[in-house]
Amino acid sequence: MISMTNKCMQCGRCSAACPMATEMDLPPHMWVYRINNGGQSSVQQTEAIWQCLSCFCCEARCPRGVKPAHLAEEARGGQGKFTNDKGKLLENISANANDKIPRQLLVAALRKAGEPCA
Amino acid sequence: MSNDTVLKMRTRAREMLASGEVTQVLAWEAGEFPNYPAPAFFKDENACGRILYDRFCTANLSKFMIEASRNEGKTLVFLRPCDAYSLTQLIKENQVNREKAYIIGVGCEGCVTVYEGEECGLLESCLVCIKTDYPIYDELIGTENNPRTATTGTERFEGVTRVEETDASARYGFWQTQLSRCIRCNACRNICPTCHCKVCMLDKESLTNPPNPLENKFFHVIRAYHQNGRCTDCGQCARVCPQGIPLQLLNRKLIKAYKPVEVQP
Amino acid sequence: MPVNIVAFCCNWCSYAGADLAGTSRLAYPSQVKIIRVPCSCRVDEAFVLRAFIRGADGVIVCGCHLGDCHYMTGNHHTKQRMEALFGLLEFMGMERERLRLEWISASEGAKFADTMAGFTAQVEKLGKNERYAGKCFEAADAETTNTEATDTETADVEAMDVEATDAETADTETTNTKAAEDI
Amino acid sequence: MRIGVFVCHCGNNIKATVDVALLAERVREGFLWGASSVSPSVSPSVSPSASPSVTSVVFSADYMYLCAEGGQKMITDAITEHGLEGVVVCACSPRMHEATFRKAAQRAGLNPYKLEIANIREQCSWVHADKKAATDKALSLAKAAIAKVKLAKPLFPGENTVEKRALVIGGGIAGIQAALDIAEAGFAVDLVEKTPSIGGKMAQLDKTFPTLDCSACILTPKMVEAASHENITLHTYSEVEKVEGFVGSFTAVIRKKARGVNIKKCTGCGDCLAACPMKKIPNEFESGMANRTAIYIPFAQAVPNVPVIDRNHCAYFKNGKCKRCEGACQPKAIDFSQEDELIAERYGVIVAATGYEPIALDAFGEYGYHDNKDVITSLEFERLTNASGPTGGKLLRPSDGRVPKRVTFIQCVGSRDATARGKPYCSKVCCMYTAKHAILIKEKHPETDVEVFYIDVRTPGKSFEEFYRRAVEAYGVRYIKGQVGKVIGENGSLRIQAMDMLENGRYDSVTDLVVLAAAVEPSADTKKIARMLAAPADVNGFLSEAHPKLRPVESATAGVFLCGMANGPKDIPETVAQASAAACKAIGILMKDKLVTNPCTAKADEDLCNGCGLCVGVCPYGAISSEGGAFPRVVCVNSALCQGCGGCAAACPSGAMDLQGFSHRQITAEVDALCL
Repeated sequence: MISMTNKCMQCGRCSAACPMATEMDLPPHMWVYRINNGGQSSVQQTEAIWQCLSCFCCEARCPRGVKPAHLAEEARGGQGKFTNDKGKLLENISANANDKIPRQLLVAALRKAGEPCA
Repeated sequence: MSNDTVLKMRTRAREMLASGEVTQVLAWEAGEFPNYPAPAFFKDENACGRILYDRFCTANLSKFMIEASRNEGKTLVFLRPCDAYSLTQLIKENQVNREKAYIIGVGCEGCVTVYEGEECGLLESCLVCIKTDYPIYDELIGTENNPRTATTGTERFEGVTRVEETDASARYGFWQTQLSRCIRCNACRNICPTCHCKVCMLDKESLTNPPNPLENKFFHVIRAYHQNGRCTDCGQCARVCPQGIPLQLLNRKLIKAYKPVEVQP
Repeated sequence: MPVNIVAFCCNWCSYAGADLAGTSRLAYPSQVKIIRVPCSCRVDEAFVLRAFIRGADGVIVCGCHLGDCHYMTGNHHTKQRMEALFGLLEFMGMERERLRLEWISASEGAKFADTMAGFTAQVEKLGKNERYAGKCFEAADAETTNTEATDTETADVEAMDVEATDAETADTETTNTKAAEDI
Repeated sequence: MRIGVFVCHCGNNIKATVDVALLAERVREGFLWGASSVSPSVSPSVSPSASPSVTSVVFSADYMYLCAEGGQKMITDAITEHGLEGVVVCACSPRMHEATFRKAAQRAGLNPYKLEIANIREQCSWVHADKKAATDKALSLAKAAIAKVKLAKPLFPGENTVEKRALVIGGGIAGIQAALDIAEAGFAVDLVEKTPSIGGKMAQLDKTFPTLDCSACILTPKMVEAASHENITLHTYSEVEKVEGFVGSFTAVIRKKARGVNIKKCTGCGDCLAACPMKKIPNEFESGMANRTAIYIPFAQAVPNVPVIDRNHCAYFKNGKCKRCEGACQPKAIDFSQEDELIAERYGVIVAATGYEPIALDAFGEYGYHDNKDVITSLEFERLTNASGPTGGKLLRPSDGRVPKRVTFIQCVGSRDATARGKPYCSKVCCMYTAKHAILIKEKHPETDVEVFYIDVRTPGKSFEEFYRRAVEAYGVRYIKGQVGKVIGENGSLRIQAMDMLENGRYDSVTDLVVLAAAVEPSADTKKIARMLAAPADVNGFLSEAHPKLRPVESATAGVFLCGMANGPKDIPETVAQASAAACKAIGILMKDKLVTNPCTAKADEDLCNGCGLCVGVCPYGAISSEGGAFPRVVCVNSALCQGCGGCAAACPSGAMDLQGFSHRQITAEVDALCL
């Protein structure tokens, strides 16, 4: 994945399009920049990669074909860490799913629970 | 190929020779061996008695028209449907002068192969024959029994697809054995109507030394490829091959895969 | 033994594409050797077969994209001819992967380099061409008379040399410029 | 035959991966042609005189820069000194210096076609890193070139007349400038323009950077000059349909589409425009921001100032009623019966100035271009600020006609985009015209806030940077390094969701007008015209120049010249410069009465040809005809028409037809040498 990050020209469209960018401590274009410069480890400490909703808006907008969402997913290392408000690890996500939860959130949760679907 | 067709052919030949409309007649006559008639030119009427036409007349007369149309006067020629297709190709390639040919299409019910004088079944090209009309003629004799009754419905490209379906090494094996039997007698090239180059590029005197299988393969690739888009599938090459190599498969493969050059605007 | 690839490239598009691959320093295997022809329609079936006889293991014919040919319709004829020839060779047992027809434009340097690398790998997988290789269409008689020639390679080309000199001197005599030893 | 081989170092380009000295030696080794002695020295080494019948490399040398003065002198000296009958130059691509080296050989008295090039730079040293492999390959390529030159026959170019007339396709500033320059040199020019008036995109512009002089003021005089120049024939509302032939004798068919108005009678008074009932047709010239009638003149200063009937919208042509325009026309210039007219004409040269289009923005939904009237492209903005535009030059929002309090510019919309929906290249002119737009707004409405979202501001021209700084410093335009993620229409104004890279945070703002700097692409039928001219086009559809640095205004197809945006994104100064350059190149050919033709043409051997005619159908130029009526016929090649493609030589089964310079024997010898 690293080789792909040098295609980024830091135009900022991914962060501009990202619905969560305002809450993130490190917006998408920054973590692509960090990963490209070898800052893989520091990216793993950030909250941002967990706030990523896997909506792929960033990847649809990127003019260079960089994939920030996939980079975040790889940075998450696939360990399932998705806690509800009481900090309890939510095990069986698909069981608790009901149609009131926005589809988007479900996909993000599944991806973060270490069950990457696509 | 009934008897009265032959009689009509003879009378017609005599008439045209007598009237001077044609200076010579190209037809078949009895050959050296029984049931093995040979093409022949007839210059005067009383020789026309020897004109012969039966199911053993397998030779394609159109190639002889190349030199026939070079001397003065018209030539009367009797053509079966497959020969007529060959002649149209020769005319298209400026080898035969249409004005110098008086063409009579003769009815054809398919010719037979002969092995040591014994008749043994239809020629391969007649088995799969689809040519029942005459693309070019001035007159027709005995063609009312066309379309030929002897069609056997074997699909023309069946042999080709059978070889195509085997894998590369099997195909290689097949042609390796077939073509290693080739003795390079050039019969296939000399009989082929569209093989009429003045000096054939394969005509190098050093080729007559003992042929090796690789040389045979390239000889036949080139011979077949040079008829790409020109071969009228008359089947003569396979018929005359003394070694019985299924040469028509090569030409039919090219015909089957043939796509004309379409130039988009 | 590394495989040997002969590439016929048309001067206006694929040869220029090869040059662009060069100026952009896009490496591709050195077994690929390029022959420049004015147009892809100049490639004769004799050249393709000659390459295999002389030891090539893969032949690739490159031309302009259909419609972009500098000579208007040249590549349409190439397409018809090469597809027929490749189909016939495949029908006679040659591995189809040894033959390739590609349209590469003057601005597709990367495509040229990738195509050559891909084709070389494809031919390497097949290995040396045994089925359609070996001595053939030799001017056998010329070899015997040419005693002082030392190694076979020289003899082989000497034969051609003798053939060429007499062609040059005897222009009128109908030696066939496409004579057998040319194929 | 005595052959000389010269190996070029090309500075380090070849020497780096090809052992040039070893190559110069090995080409002389006896493995090929009996040259026995090998003297391992860098200096040119000479072998004892070889017997005439055996071909041998009698001279070989390597040199730092063969194409330079010294290198060429070494070749000419060696030819005379050693009586060389064939020369092989192992250097860069023949497409670069084949002509140079062949001229050098000619100076030394050797027929230029007895010199062949082995391409050991672009196709060897630059693409193979391993030194041994590169040297072996270079040797193999050298052997092939030696084999080819051994069988080369001397060739003498023929001649062909030059039609003293030029065809310029495209009536924008590029076409106008080229036509004027050629006409000034005294040659007749046909200027063909697809739309009803010449002027092209430049006529739509308001001001031009960096001097802010008004586009119409500098363009219209040139348009009038072109229209009135005695050597220029104007074909407006016309398209080129077919082009045949080659440099010096092209024939082109021009379709003059029926205007419905007789140009000679019409005085341009405009009464018919007022009379026309169809008033609601979007005017292409105003980029759809204003309407026009069915019978219309595209813009006020149109040249020719004669209306055109738009047959798709004219009531008469659609349902045969209404002839109001005819009624209103005193000079009776309206003529419904007018038909398309086909003009066939012969030309010596052709200049392609087909111009550009902004890309369609359908794939860029995030900017809401199609949903909000106040999201416009830069070309539409040009019409807004243009005095002759739909709002008379007042900056008013297309939605409610109010003056915008804030205007947002978004750069690189579709440009610098390697994905399928955009263009990989930079469109070169947007940064400058956006700075211009910003200054124009600030001049008229200093209180309006102007912000520009950019990736990089590129100002690569004379006084471009100063112009951009003036926009920032003197006019207070805010440049934000970052991009816009979404533009959402909200109760009459537009909300921008963007990223400010330097603040490293979200930047949200509400604005009144958004201007998108859309990427440029070649105009609609550039591909069709490229096909017609058999001129190559690149992956993005722009017409390719023969050499990016050394021959920027010539197409690879001889006699075809390129200028303006047809060849790639460029601004007006460069376009005009290219137009004059293309004109100068064209004049270079038109001045000549005779053109040297390519001698590498096909030739039929009468003894072998039996007139089968398989070659006749292959020739795209109809250069092959069969001589003599009766049998046996033989074909013959008209070397004036033959362009040397070689299709006939490959089609001939007996090898009777051969291509000089690329004969059967030569290419077969190359194949042999490459496979040894």
